Amino acid sequence: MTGGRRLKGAADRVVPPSGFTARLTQFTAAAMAFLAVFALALSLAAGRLAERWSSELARTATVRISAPAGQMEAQTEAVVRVLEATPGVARVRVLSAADEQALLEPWLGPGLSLESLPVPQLVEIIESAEGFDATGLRLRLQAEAPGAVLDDHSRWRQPLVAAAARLRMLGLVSALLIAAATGAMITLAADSALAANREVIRVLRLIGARDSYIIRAFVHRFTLRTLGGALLGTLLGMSAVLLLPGPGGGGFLTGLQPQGAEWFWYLLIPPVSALVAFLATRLAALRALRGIT
Amino acid sequence: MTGGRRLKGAADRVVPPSGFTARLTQFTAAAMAFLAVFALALSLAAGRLAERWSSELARTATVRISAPAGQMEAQTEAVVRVLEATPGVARVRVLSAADEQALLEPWLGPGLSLESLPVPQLVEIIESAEGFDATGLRLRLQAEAPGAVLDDHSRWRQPLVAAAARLRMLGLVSALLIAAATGAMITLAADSALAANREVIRVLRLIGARDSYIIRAFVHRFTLRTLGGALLGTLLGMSAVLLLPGPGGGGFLTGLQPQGAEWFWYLLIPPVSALVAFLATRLAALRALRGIT
Amino acid sequence: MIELTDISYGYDGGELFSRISMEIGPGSFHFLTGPSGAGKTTLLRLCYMDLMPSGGRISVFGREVGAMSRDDIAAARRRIGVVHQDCRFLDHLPVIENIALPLEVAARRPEPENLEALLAWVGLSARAQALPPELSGGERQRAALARAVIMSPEVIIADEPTGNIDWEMSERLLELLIELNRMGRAVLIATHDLNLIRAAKARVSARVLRIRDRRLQAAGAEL
Amino acid sequence: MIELTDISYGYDGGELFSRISMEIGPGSFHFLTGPSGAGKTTLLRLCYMDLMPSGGRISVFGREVGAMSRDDIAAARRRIGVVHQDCRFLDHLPVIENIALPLEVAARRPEPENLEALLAWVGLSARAQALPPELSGGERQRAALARAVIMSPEVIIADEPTGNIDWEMSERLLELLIELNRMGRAVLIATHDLNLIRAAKARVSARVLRIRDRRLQAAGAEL
Ligand SMILES: Nc1ncnc2c1ncn2[C@@H]1O[C@H](COP(=O)(O)OP(=O)(O)OP(=O)(O)O)[C@@H](O)[C@H]1O
Ligand SMILES: Nc1ncnc2c1ncn2[C@@H]1O[C@H](COP(=O)(O)OP(=O)(O)OP(=O)(O)O)[C@@H](O)[C@H]1O
Ligand SMILES: [Mg+2]
Ligand SMILES: [Mg+2]
Repeated sequence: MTGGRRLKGAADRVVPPSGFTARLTQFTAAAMAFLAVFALALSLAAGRLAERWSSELARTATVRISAPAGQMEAQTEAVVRVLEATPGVARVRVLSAADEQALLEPWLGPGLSLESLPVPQLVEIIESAEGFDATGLRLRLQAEAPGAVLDDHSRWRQPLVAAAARLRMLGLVSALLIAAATGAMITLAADSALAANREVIRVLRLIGARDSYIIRAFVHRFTLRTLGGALLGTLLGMSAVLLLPGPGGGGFLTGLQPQGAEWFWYLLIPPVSALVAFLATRLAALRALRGIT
Repeated sequence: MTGGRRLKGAADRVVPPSGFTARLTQFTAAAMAFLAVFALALSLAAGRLAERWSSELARTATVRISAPAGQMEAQTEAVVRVLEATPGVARVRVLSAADEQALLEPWLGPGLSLESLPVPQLVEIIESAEGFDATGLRLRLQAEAPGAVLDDHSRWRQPLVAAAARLRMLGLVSALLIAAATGAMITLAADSALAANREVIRVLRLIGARDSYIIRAFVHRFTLRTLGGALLGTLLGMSAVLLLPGPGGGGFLTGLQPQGAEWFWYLLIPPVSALVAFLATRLAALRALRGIT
Repeated sequence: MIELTDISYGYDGGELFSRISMEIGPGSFHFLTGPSGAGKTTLLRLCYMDLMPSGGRISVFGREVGAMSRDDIAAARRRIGVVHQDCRFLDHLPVIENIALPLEVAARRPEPENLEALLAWVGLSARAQALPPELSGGERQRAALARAVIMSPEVIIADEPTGNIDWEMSERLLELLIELNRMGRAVLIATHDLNLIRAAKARVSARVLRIRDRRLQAAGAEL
Repeated sequence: MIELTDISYGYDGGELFSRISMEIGPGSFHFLTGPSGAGKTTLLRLCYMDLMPSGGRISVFGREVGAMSRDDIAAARRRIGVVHQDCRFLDHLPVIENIALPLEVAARRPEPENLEALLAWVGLSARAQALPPELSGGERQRAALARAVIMSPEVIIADEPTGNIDWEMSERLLELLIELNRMGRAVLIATHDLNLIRAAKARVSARVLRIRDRRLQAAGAEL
């Protein structure tokens, strides 16, 4: 046993290994990281879903114009005029006969000639992001083109988009809660470790150790432990998320699996945990030292 | 100070209050209960959603028969025959002219007479819970009624139902993970408290305390702490869930709020936590005592 | 009441005792001496069943220690009062509760007058409500002695009970032990304080044992 | 080097000292006596800045204690070697590392020969790798003394350093302290062991202080 060997990492060794608090800290960090991965996965998947749904819906609506053959053209023009003047309407398209036939084919079968039928004229509306005021539009249409009916048929999907957004919120709130709980637990674990090691701190102070020496020893220990635990928990959580069986047919939640830049968020978990541990332990150590001369 | 007063609750007092471990245990129990409430709420809401969707979809499909006027009746009968012999088909309904007109009204406007049109005959199928084999049915229909086309139009919603089921699973798995993590953390907290109190246990043993006396003191303490923490966490979690703003228009996830018998599951959280703590501490105490004569 | 027969013991590796025998009979008074590190504390720990011998037999109150259950050992310890060399207490309970602890653990009710008389005897009346870490070294040893005798144990084992106590107080504690011995209690004291041994020998018939070369000898007349 | 001027001190409530003064000069040798609970340990704790006086001034190595920062106190403590009455160690490190700990904390490299010579002097060579809880009472006190002197401190303060040690070993430790004193170190020992004081007085010019009635007196010729 040479002095040199003994000196290396000495500041660390003065803190007793304290098996259980160590394991508790590591386990807490790991479990919380694991849960954080899940919450994050849920949140990101919900976010992706919400985006996909909103873009897929493409926010369309239809105006159906039923009028005597003579008035049809005039009313169609009136509708287009009204629509183009409506805020929230991005694009207006008057459907051609061929378009309409394609739409009706599933119902009436192919080979049907629309010429012979009093088929209503359809006008497709692409909403802008803000959307339009359906009630106001209906009133104006009624005034300008009495045969026009606004069919707001895509609106039914909006609750789904809202739900996905809520799901994302829920995931984010959970992730934040988990982070806060982790911080609190690590603070308490550090406090409890420091309380258990009051005697050690006293001895160190009495033989002339500076505060910084003592704090370093504890902070180092706890930060490393938390980092280790969080790394493990993140790895396990990611494995679980990646191994989750994909649903049969490309449905919603296909993708709890992270995509592209999302990896970044997961990689943040261990360093953020370590940072939380660092700050928590430092504060706890400063608090503990205050009572010891 | 009389002897009598000193004796009351004595077995409890021999364990030092140990502020931080106590707070750690309580906080852990509370945080975990809080998270468990969320996981449970998510899971139950997803379950409800899955149910509602499956029942709303009513699992319908349509067969569309396009045939020359003369063969129409014969092919319709053939289709009905095939369908009634198909496992997974609960009910078959041949749509009347009035039904079909109602279906087409949005597209063609009211006042349309179908008599004059070569409109296909529609047959509605209500699936049973198991559903039918769409591919097999198509082949058989092709053989028996060449003009019949199976339109499996409701299937597109099934991924949603599957997704809701997956969400429920995710919630349940999280709840289980949280329970396991809580158990582990409380075990570790108990272990760490017992390790910190090795000296106390030694003193008690040396002055003639039985193992049961020592175990009682620790187990009592930890069980009560965990119960208190879990109660608090559950209450907070429930408040958060109940206060969550409901979505604007009765959409999906309306109801993270528990309904009816679901309250029962939430009420289970505190006693289950206490039970976990009881068992964890008992085991930890037995383990700790083994090393001390 | 405590009988050691052909005991051997050693912590990992070395052997501290080989084949030593000793008997603590009712009403006996023994001193145990020997240089620091000779094994006095170890021998006492064997007597109060804190250690199990690696060879030989120990019987306590007529029962073989090896055959006793943990609860049996707990029960036997209530009949033995021990002053440990390092005076362990529950640091969160006041001195008076620490002294009464053996009663509490045995589910017996302390009698306040006895408790107070005992505190006065060891000179701790004024410190009854202090916490153990607030005691001076000598006060701790006196509190430990008070705790050891509160159950009126049949055997009193004291390990260096006067190491931190001035001579006047030591004599007073010796007085207490001698009085208890006269009431029939067996007393076994490990000490390196030759003055204490001499003072005791002047008043009771005490045997002095010495650990030397891993054996137990009766000390010569030099004391 | 340590100077107490008109010091008062008392734990919550009572007053243990009122207006006592004392000076530990370079190369001086002091004994501190007094009955158990008189305040010997308290006075020593004031000297090594573990307690702050409620009245009066203490200066250590020429600096007023009240004006020192926590780091200043840590630095001053490295120049004072202390044997605490309850011999605190880091229980997870072997004895030899505990003894070398003051060097480590001061980021100084221990010299193996010195360390081994010191261990031999206090008779702990064979127990160097033992953990503190595995030491006997006397071994702990000797280890504490070794730790106190390893930094070659300018002042050595020892609180009841021979409470658990047999006479032969006590004389040897006294020898070590006297030798250090001859090398210019100041020594302050609290003890109730009159034999130790007598033995020392025969060899060095030691002053004996006694705490009585909250004051510090020079002990009379009865020693
Ligand atoms: N738990 C232990 N593990 C290993 N060795 C131990 C342990 N306890 C004591 N020893 C060693 O056994 C020897 C005898 O110790 P013991 O405490 O019995 O001595 P003692 O006679 O009481 O000495 P003292 O007068 O110094 O108290 C010592 O050398 C000590 O280091
Ligand atoms: N932290 C504390 N809080 C309150 N009172 C204390 C504290 N420490 C010591 N005392 C009391 O102050 C008095 C003096 O204690 P001190 O330890 O200085 O005595 P001492 O002279 O060293 O005695 P001994 O010879 O027994 O070691 C005692 O009555 C003790 O109970
Ligand atoms: Mg001993
Ligand atoms: Mg003292």
